[in-house]
Amino acid sequence: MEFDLHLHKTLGNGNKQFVLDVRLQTQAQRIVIFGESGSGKSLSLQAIAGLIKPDHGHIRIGGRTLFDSTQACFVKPQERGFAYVAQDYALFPHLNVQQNIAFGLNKSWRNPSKEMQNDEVEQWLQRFALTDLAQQYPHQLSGGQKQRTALARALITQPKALLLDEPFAALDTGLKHRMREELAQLQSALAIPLVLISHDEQDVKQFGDTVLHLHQGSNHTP
Amino acid sequence: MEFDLHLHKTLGNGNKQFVLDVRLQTQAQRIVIFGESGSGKSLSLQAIAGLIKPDHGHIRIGGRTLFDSTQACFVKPQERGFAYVAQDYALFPHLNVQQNIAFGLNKSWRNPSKEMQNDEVEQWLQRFALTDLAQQYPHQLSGGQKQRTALARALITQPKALLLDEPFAALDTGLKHRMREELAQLQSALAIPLVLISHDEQDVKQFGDTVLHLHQGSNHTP
Amino acid sequence: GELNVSAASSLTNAFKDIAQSYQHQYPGTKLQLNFAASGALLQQLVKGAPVDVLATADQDTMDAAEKQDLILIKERKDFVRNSLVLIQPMNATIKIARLEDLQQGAVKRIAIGNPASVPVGRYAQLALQAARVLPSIEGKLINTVNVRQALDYVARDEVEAGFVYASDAALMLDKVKVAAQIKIDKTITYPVAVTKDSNNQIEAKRFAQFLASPTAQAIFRKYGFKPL
Amino acid sequence: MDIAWTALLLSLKVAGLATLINLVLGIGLGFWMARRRFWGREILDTILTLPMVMPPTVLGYYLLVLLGKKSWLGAWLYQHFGINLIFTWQAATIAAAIVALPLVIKPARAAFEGVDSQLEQVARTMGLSETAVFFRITLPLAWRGILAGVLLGFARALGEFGATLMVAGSIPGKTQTLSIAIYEAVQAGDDALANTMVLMASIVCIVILLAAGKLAPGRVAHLAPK
Amino acid sequence: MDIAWTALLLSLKVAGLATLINLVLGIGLGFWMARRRFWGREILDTILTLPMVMPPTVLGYYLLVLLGKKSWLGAWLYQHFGINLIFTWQAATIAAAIVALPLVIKPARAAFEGVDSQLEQVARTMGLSETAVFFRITLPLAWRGILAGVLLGFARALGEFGATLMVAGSIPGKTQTLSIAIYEAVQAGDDALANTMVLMASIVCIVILLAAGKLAPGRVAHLAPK
Ligand SMILES: Nc1ncnc2c1ncn2[C@@H]1O[C@H](COP(=O)(O)OP(=O)(O)OP(=O)(O)O)[C@@H](O)[C@H]1O
Ligand SMILES: Nc1ncnc2c1ncn2[C@@H]1O[C@H](COP(=O)(O)OP(=O)(O)OP(=O)(O)O)[C@@H](O)[C@H]1O
Ligand code: MOO
Ligand SMILES: [Mg+2]
Ligand SMILES: [Mg+2]
Repeated sequence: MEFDLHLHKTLGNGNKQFVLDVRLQTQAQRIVIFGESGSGKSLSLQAIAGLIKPDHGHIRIGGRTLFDSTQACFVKPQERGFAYVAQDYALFPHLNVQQNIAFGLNKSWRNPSKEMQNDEVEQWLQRFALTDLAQQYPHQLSGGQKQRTALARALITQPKALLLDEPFAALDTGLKHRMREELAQLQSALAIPLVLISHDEQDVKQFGDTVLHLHQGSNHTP
Repeated sequence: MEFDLHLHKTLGNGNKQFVLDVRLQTQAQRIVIFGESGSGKSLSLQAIAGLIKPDHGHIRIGGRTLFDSTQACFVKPQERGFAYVAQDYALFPHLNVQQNIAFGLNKSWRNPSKEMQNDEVEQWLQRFALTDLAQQYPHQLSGGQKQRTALARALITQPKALLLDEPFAALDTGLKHRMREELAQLQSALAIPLVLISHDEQDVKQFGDTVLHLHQGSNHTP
Repeated sequence: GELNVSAASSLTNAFKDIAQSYQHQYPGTKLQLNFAASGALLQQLVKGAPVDVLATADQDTMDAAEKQDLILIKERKDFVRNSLVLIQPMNATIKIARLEDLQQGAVKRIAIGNPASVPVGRYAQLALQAARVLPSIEGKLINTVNVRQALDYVARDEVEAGFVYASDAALMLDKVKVAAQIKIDKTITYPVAVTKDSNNQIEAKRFAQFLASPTAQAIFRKYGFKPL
Repeated sequence: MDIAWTALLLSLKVAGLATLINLVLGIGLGFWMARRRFWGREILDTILTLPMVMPPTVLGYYLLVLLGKKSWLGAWLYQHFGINLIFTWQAATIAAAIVALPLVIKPARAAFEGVDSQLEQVARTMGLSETAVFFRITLPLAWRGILAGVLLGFARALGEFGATLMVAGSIPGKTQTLSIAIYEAVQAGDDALANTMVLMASIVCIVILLAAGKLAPGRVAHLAPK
Repeated sequence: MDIAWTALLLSLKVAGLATLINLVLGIGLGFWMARRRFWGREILDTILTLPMVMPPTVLGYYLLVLLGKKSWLGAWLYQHFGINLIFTWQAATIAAAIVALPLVIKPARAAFEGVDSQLEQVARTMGLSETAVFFRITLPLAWRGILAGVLLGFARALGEFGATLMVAGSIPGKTQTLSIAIYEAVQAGDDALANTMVLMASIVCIVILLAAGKLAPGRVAHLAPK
């Protein structure tokens, strides 16, 4: 089983609560999470990334157990080795584009230097048409440039899985197409699990081996 | 002439510069700005909103001069009376959804209260399916919910023009459709100028009486 | 009326008692006591503080006030005497009876008011010079900014000996013992004066005179001061 | 003990008023230095820190020079209004305010600089005046950092005694603040009284700081582990 | 003037070392209080502010009680290591550090609380250890606020004299810091010397603060008027 998920989490307090309750078992390596705004897509992805801890349930990906409430098992995000791209990019404001992209390459206590030179980073800059912007800081970027930087930063780390929250939403049609191809190639080259959140039919077509359709926090009628 | 724009602005320092140079004259009331990522769409919109001041050129909308470098005229954003929705929403983090939406209703020194009651706000909450979330803070919202809040906050002020930066990018197809209709209705009811940035063909079709097509900061070959 | 009295810190306890007796005797007067180091009192006065009566712990400070024409020379007089003593921590085993004894190796540190600014330190320095021991013990001296700091060091056993006034030693007889009375050429007297700017000179004079009264002198004795 | 209570009340009055003054001055100057770029801004910032570097007694001495009847300011005040500030609680307040001011300005400036200017811009597009933007966006978002400085300033004002002693003297019931009373008790060898008053000052301070701490919003949660 | 230079060098040594200690302690405690929720956190925060409320002289008096030969700590140090801290520049450093610590902790805590936790989360997903996240994300983003506090603390340490005087004495060339020298000059009525030294202290402080200010990144521009 590639994905074996059972996520249960209650959020919010008192007057207004949101209940996330997602179950999924599939052999597919590529999942698209689909659903209306506020249905719990981002929360599900954060749970898989280890950024939020479900109240109960389990998360098993590629046979590896990352979370299991019955065994009090919770693998920390740093040990999951997943590439996660947040919906609002979450670029590091004190680092320029190439530093952001190179961020995950070393795990030491120091950030890559401003003028760093690194072949891998160069490649990603080129692939995502960011070469000219290597020295710019996040607040000097356009929406789409931010998004591409965030994507490159996640993909460069040779992750064990890709978790992408609407990674093409801010891109124009041409770029969207190009990035989609890049992603498809990378995923099939690495043969790693991919979870993609998208509102775009095209993404569903291309990556949706399994589509997880959420509605008000759940993909099944309780 | 509804729109008469000439925006010229150089950004960045030394090694990497971005030159914005946009010219447009049109009788149309609704413009869509279209173009690849990083082509200067958001910058153009910010210039129209008065958030950045072009180095030279002029901005005339509906016969009113908002900026003219030859006359040293620059109308401040507070006096333009335009509704502006930023690409990254820019919700006020210390205010909940209904406070955010009600923000522009009074210009006093005090923010609307947390438990405020206001018919107009109620209406917009309902229209944008946010009623349940009225008491939540921005960090407790999904991407699409944030976007709708930002949109409601801008539209409620009975503006003299609408300046929207990819206002539907984070919405699912259903909502996108619904919001598009709402916007179209509002715009035609108020009969005010509308400038919309979008990558979506559908938006271009619906709102693009004139399409401003940007490429590397410019809509014309210099 | 109101009377502002600036008095040296070493007079704090005695003056508070005296003020009570005074107000008891002259109910019409309200005394406002202001305590600080004599030097600080002078600075306040120089800069125009509304002071009626000034009482310092040494003649030098009062001389300076006189030189700057701040006080009525006629109304300046000494009202009490103090004496210099050498003290040791209560349970000290080192024998010190004379200034020369400070030269022994066991005495490593001696607390003394900074002669540049603290009168008691100046007196001690005079005594050490007269006894010709100053050069040999100079390295042992710990300067303090007021007499109380010296007393405190002795009381806490941080120094082997210290120079203070008899009136200070009297405050802490449970922690320090008087090793020797130090005789010096000068007498240590406290002067009081009425200020020129006082707009209540009659009452100010009355208070200054009261300090010489038997009532006041009894209080001074209680706190370890000596009569003139 | 009566002395202690009187001194405590006076201390609260002096420190409270000084804090109020510093709240206004600190927010004003902090905001101004955060937003206006002018020649010598950093130098001004540094000069405003100088009251911290001087021993308070020395600062008090300079204040005495400035406010005393012999100075032109003091003389002017005296001639026109019959005011002599020396030996008054007002002088104590001025001293406490000056000593504590740097503690308020620096954190306030840092807090203002941390506010995302895009939010202010958006508020402007909604027709809010600069003042309204300040009170509705800038100040609330900077408030946590400002409050940290203001509380430090209050504590400092409460503890101040060097400069106060110099300009206000130590007149029981009139200018003898708790700090000065504590100092004098220690000087007079009355350790028991000193300890009691230190305890009093500490408790009062703890209570006030705890209460004031409630005025700060909690940490914005974002994605904090849920 | 020789006195002044010696005193200045000593002051710089004492204040510099105290600031270094406070940098570590302040960042550590500030971070801890910003991130761990434990019972009594706010109370601890307030108690750590108390050194500000006490007149420094009184604080020095308590320090003397704590470090002196008669205390168990002082006695233990003396018996086992032959160390007597009183009258040493190390004691002056401890005094300066304690007096300035609250100035570092509070702003540091506020700064840490202002860091967007989502950024830390994202860094964690990239496999960085907690320590690496701290040094690469949290600290750089909080740095501006921390620096404000550290600079205030340095200024305070440089100006400290009440507590220092009590525990370190005023031994020229050994424990007589510039502040103490200034104080004594004022007390001795040597205004000229005092003014010179105040000027010296001010200039040194201005230079150091200006230089240190360069360590802070500029305001993040966002949409700041371009
Ligand atoms: N901290 C929180 N407290 C309370 N409710 C929350 C919190 N965080 C998220 N929610 C709610 O959880 C729901 C799901 O949020 P989520 O971000 O997963 O939506 P989404 O499916 O990603 O939507 P979108 O497409 O708009 O991004 C939303 O209704 C949101 O309001
Ligand atoms: N402060 C700045 N300094 C330098 N360059 C900047 C700055 N702000 C924006 N730019 C550059 O200006 C260009 C246009 O930015 P803009 O945000 O207008 O793009 P956009 O058309 O909105 O793109 P997107 O669709 O990706 O949002 C980008 O290349 C960006 O890098
Ligand atoms: O009484 Mo004094 O003036 O502190 O020696
Ligand atoms: Mg989402
Ligand atoms: Mg854009």
